[in-house]
Amino acid sequence: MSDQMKTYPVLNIKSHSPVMKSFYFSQPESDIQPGRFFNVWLPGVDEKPFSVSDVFQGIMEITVKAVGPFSRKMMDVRRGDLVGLRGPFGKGFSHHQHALLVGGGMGIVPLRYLTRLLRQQGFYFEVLLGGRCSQDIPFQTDFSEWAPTTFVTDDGSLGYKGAVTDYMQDKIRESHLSFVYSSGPEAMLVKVMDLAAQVGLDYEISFERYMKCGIGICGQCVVDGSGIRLCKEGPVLTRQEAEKVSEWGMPHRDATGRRNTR
Amino acid sequence: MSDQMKTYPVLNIKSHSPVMKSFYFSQPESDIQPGRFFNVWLPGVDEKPFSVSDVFQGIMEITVKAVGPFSRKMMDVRRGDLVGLRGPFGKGFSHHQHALLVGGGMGIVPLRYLTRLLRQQGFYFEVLLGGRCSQDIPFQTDFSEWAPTTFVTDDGSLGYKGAVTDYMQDKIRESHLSFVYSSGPEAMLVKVMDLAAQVGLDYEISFERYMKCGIGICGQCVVDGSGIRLCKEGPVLTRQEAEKVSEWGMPHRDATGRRNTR
Amino acid sequence: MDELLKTSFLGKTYPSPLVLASGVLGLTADSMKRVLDAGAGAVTTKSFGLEPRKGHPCPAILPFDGGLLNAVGLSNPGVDEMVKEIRKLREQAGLSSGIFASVFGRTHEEFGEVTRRAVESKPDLIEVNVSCPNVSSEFGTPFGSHERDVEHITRIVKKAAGNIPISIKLTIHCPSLIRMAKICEENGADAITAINTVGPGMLIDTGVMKPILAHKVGGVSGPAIFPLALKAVYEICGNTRLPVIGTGGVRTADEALQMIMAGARMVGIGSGVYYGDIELFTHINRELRSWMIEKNIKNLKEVRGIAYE
Amino acid sequence: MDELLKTSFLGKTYPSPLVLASGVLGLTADSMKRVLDAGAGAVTTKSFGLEPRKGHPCPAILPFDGGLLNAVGLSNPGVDEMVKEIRKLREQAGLSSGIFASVFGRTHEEFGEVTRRAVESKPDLIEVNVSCPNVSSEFGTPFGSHERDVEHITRIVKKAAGNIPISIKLTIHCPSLIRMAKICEENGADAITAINTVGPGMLIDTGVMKPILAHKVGGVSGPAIFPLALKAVYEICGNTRLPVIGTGGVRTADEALQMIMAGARMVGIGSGVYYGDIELFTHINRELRSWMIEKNIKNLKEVRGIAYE
Ligand SMILES: Cc1cc2nc3c(=O)[nH]c(=O)nc-3n(C[C@H](O)[C@H](O)[C@H](O)COP(=O)(O)OP(=O)(O)OC[C@H]3O[C@@H](n4cnc5c(N)ncnc54)[C@H](O)[C@@H]3O)c2cc1C
Ligand SMILES: Cc1cc2nc3c(=O)[nH]c(=O)nc-3n(C[C@H](O)[C@H](O)[C@H](O)COP(=O)(O)OP(=O)(O)OC[C@H]3O[C@@H](n4cnc5c(N)ncnc54)[C@H](O)[C@@H]3O)c2cc1C
Ligand SMILES: Cc1cc2nc3c(=O)[nH]c(=O)nc-3n(C[C@H](O)[C@H](O)[C@H](O)COP(=O)(O)O)c2cc1C
Ligand SMILES: Cc1cc2nc3c(=O)[nH]c(=O)nc-3n(C[C@H](O)[C@H](O)[C@H](O)COP(=O)(O)O)c2cc1C
Ligand code: FES
Ligand code: FES
Repeated sequence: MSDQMKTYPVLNIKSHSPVMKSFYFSQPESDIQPGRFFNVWLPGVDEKPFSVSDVFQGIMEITVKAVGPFSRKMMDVRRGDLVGLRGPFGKGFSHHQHALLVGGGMGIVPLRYLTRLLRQQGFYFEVLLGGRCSQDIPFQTDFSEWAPTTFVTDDGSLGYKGAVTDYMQDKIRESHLSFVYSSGPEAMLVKVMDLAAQVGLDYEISFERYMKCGIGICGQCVVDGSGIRLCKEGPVLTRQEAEKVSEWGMPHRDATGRRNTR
Repeated sequence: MSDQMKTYPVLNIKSHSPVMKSFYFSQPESDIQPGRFFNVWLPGVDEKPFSVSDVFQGIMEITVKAVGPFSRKMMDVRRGDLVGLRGPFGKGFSHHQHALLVGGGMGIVPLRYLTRLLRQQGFYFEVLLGGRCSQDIPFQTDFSEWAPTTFVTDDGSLGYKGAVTDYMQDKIRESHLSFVYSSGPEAMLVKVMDLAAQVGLDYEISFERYMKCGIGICGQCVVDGSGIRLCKEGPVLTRQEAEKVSEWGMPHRDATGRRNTR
Repeated sequence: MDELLKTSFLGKTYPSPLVLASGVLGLTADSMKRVLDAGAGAVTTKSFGLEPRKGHPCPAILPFDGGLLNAVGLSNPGVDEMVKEIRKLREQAGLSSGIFASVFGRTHEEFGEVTRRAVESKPDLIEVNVSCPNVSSEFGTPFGSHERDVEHITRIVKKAAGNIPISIKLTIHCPSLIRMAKICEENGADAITAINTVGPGMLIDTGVMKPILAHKVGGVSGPAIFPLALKAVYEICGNTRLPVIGTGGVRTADEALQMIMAGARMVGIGSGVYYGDIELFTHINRELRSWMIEKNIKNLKEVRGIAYE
Repeated sequence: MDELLKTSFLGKTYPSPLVLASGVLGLTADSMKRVLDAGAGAVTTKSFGLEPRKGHPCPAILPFDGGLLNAVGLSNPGVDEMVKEIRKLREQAGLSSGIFASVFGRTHEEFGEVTRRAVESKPDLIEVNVSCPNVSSEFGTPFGSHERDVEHITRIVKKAAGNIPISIKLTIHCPSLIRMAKICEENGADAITAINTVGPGMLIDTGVMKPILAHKVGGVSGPAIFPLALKAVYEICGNTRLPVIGTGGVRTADEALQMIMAGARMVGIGSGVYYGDIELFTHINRELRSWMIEKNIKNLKEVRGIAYE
């Protein structure tokens, strides 16, 4: 069973920036949809959730940005090292025609794999990606080759200067885009939901919460207003599901289960 | 799993004699071959192995003769009572053309069900059944209707007087019979093996030993000379298997694991 | 309320004998509400203490072929936060719904202190987790293994709980479970919850050749422990008069019935959520109902403890 | 002898680290011979005592989803018969094959008496079953739960065994397994076998509403107890210098490796025979060999105890 721990050798590593790397493994399970995630175990360190950034010809890729103790340790992982993988967990994106993909920061990761699959199906879609700077945005060439892609950065080092959501409104007014996929920082996602709702568009959005078990029992990732477990019914929620949740934009619960700022 | 305990209501009961009854259950499992057996649990009493005497239209029959504490208690079982059944255990008879079925005493039981299946396949076969007296031989009408059947009793109350093995030699000399099935008291089986070997006939014989687990782990039913477990590789053995065993005709091991008479 | 399944327990009546066990989906009001909606007669909160605790690093919950290992390490947001969540749940779910608050302490006195604070949220029951095997390296072996500790904690919590009933949650890892249950009874416990996880146990990854759980060892739950839990319930129910919440490895209506026939008043389900998800409560309720109708049983108390001789 | 798998244990060398655990197929010479032929490095007899015992009525062995329950009740043909079977096995299987004789007694002294008689058959090891949970109603709780009993029995058996090494078979149901193992070490044990069955546990048939086992309760073995056994082995190996026969729930080469990485010298397999039949020994040997070749490991001692930190 994929919920049980198994270790896999790292087949290859690719650096995107000094603080961002992709790791390649032979594909552990067949049923990997974009948006679903794996718990990644670094023996002796910890185990944390990471989206799948690609599956291609039996090789699975995950992409990690160093933001804290665990992800920094990931930067030291070498080819051949054994890493534990459990998953795929959760619910991923479904396939829709004429979509706009809106990604921010590491939220870009699951959209990368989604892009491959939408393209395989011959669907038309456009992509809007944002980050603090150019270095923050992985897979630039892939996205640009695969679909009409707009980049937006805080510092203007790539594409437009500003926030992705500034450019989203124009895009979704274009009549040929009828669906939104989004993934990124929650402040951005809250705006995306708003904008989509304004023009009555349907969407699927991937959210993040602190996760412990990944298998729907510890209760750590449950969001208020719904009882939805993001590790099980999420991380990708439909518009209907996402609108039930009352805590978007609020401080997240930490490892104790408390909301950070109370 | 059929190794786990499940209780079934007795659907019907048929008396063959004051000390022999058949019990009917809805068929617990599909893979029941003649010669395979069930462990029958009488709650509060004990659990003992019994062959399947018939499976017909989703109803399974077992046939019990009162010989001791457990089987006597079985005579008190009423329609609707719940009885535990685990199985089918062990290896049964395979199907051969032109066979002679030689049964003695309660060894007749598995041959009854075998008869149904051989007939269904349109095979020619003959039957030779023995017992102390007529009452000792169940299913007389069925056997007689289904195949050329010869009865032999110690007291002559049915068919010939004598022992089945006295009549077996003639039968197997008849060229159209080329295989022997047998089941019954071990003294008889030893003779059957001898006689079959004399004319070079192949056979399958069902043996009985004290059994505890039925699932091949307690070691109670292992026969010397081979390590064969009668609950798992048996109770039906091929000629090749049976000839390896060195203890036929010796006193059986009892519940302690000791041979009775040492 | 469902006439067939309604279950009276310590003066209240619940719509089902099924209880969500502590530690599973019990962190927030909305999470527990969802389980009540699915058909649980009551829900137990995650065990909480005085202060927030992060618990152990991950992997902390690990499925294996026979069940689950867990070494969550009593991570919890602390009594203040949990009191808020319990109040919120009470508001959302109404007075008739069953809310059990599970408490633990690092010292005997802390058990009393947490209980005093927990009663502010007016749970139906204070469940006293003396038996978590995951914190032994910090606290020594669990209190639940020692008769003196259990005796003392029971008295302290009983006093602190005022008129809210208390249930002591026991482990099989003690010299005599029957004696332990009697000690609870004699010292004022109103009920017993049996059992907590077993072990702890360990699993090793043969690739990296190290224990998998960050805490190395974790308590065993799920199918693996069902016969152990059933036997514990049978023993306790046969030897005390306390109502028992029978918990451990239940995944099916048949197993829930076995617990009841062994004497359980209510049936706890924790790891079952992993095997049958939240709808497990709905399914088991439905199957219990069908079974009762078929056997012409009007209330489960007709078969409660019937296996005991 | 297989160079990869050969395992030295108490001065002898066996062709595989796998041992048939006591109570499974261990009644007769021919039965054990078959298991040796399938690839076991050694076989352990069914535990035997002074007199023949019928044991409990059936059902005595009961599969459930997580493993097996058994309450065989130490049925055995008695020491006289078993000495004959061990001798016969020695003749058939040769001097190099591993034969472990498992003994039990109803009193401390009986352990000594049975051992004295058992050594006549020259087994490689006397395994001392102080921990069977199936006979507790007759003998009180198993000796293996009490440090004084284990201490005393170890000394008595050690003396009675002469120059044949002894292994004490432990249960997890004792106040401290580490302390128990140290007591064995200090009192002359040459090895430890860990673990015996867990519990006991119970299963109830909801049709007849009664416990299924004739003895009502039985010890749990198989997959359910693997993490408990592994943790026990890890603890004992980390805290004593005694070689350990790691037993409990092993069904796969990966699990056998986990036992070895936790420190086990040999790996016992009992219930595994139910899951993988007698060929399980052949399969696990083959997979262990492939794994070693792949990892370029010349002898399992290179990874023995490697998980311990
Ligand atoms: C479904 C999901 C998919 C993710 N996909 C990716 C991805 O593809 N690439 C990537 O770089 N990151 C991804 N993350 C985030 C990643 O899990 C965190 O960056 C990582 O856990 C940080 O751990 P740390 O020790 O390095 O940092 P910390 O200093 O511990 O934390 C940094 C941030 O990560 C969050 N975080 C820490 N632990 C967890 C946890 N157990 N569960 C969720 N969030 C946590 C913290 O709340 C904080 O916001 C994903 C998270 C989730 C929930
Ligand atoms: C594979 C197999 C199939 C059988 N099929 C039938 C059948 O179809 N009909 C039938 O009436 N009988 C059958 N028997 C025999 C039946 O199991 C015994 O008659 C029954 O166990 C007797 O138990 P008791 O308590 O009535 O008698 P007891 O007084 O205990 O014993 C009477 C005889 O039965 C034998 N016996 C007792 N217990 C067992 C046991 N656990 N395993 C095997 N033998 C035992 C004794 O050795 C003795 O020979 C079969 C036995 C086996 C092994
Ligand atoms: C992930 C997890 C966390 C748990 N946390 C707690 C806890 O905080 N307090 C407690 O008393 N029991 C806790 N338990 C034990 C369960 O409440 C229950 O007693 C045990 O798991 C046996 O039941 P089950 O097999 O139905 O899970 C936890 C169990 C699991 C699996
Ligand atoms: C049917 C059965 C009978 C057993 N009989 C004995 C016994 O006589 N003596 C003993 O020391 N252990 C006995 N055991 C325990 C096993 O030797 C072993 O310690 C335990 O079952 C755990 O290992 P396993 O999971 O591989 O079976 C028995 C186990 C089973 C399943
Ligand atoms: S992470 Fe445990 S329930 Fe979602
Ligand atoms: S009856 Fe147990 S091995 Fe055959």
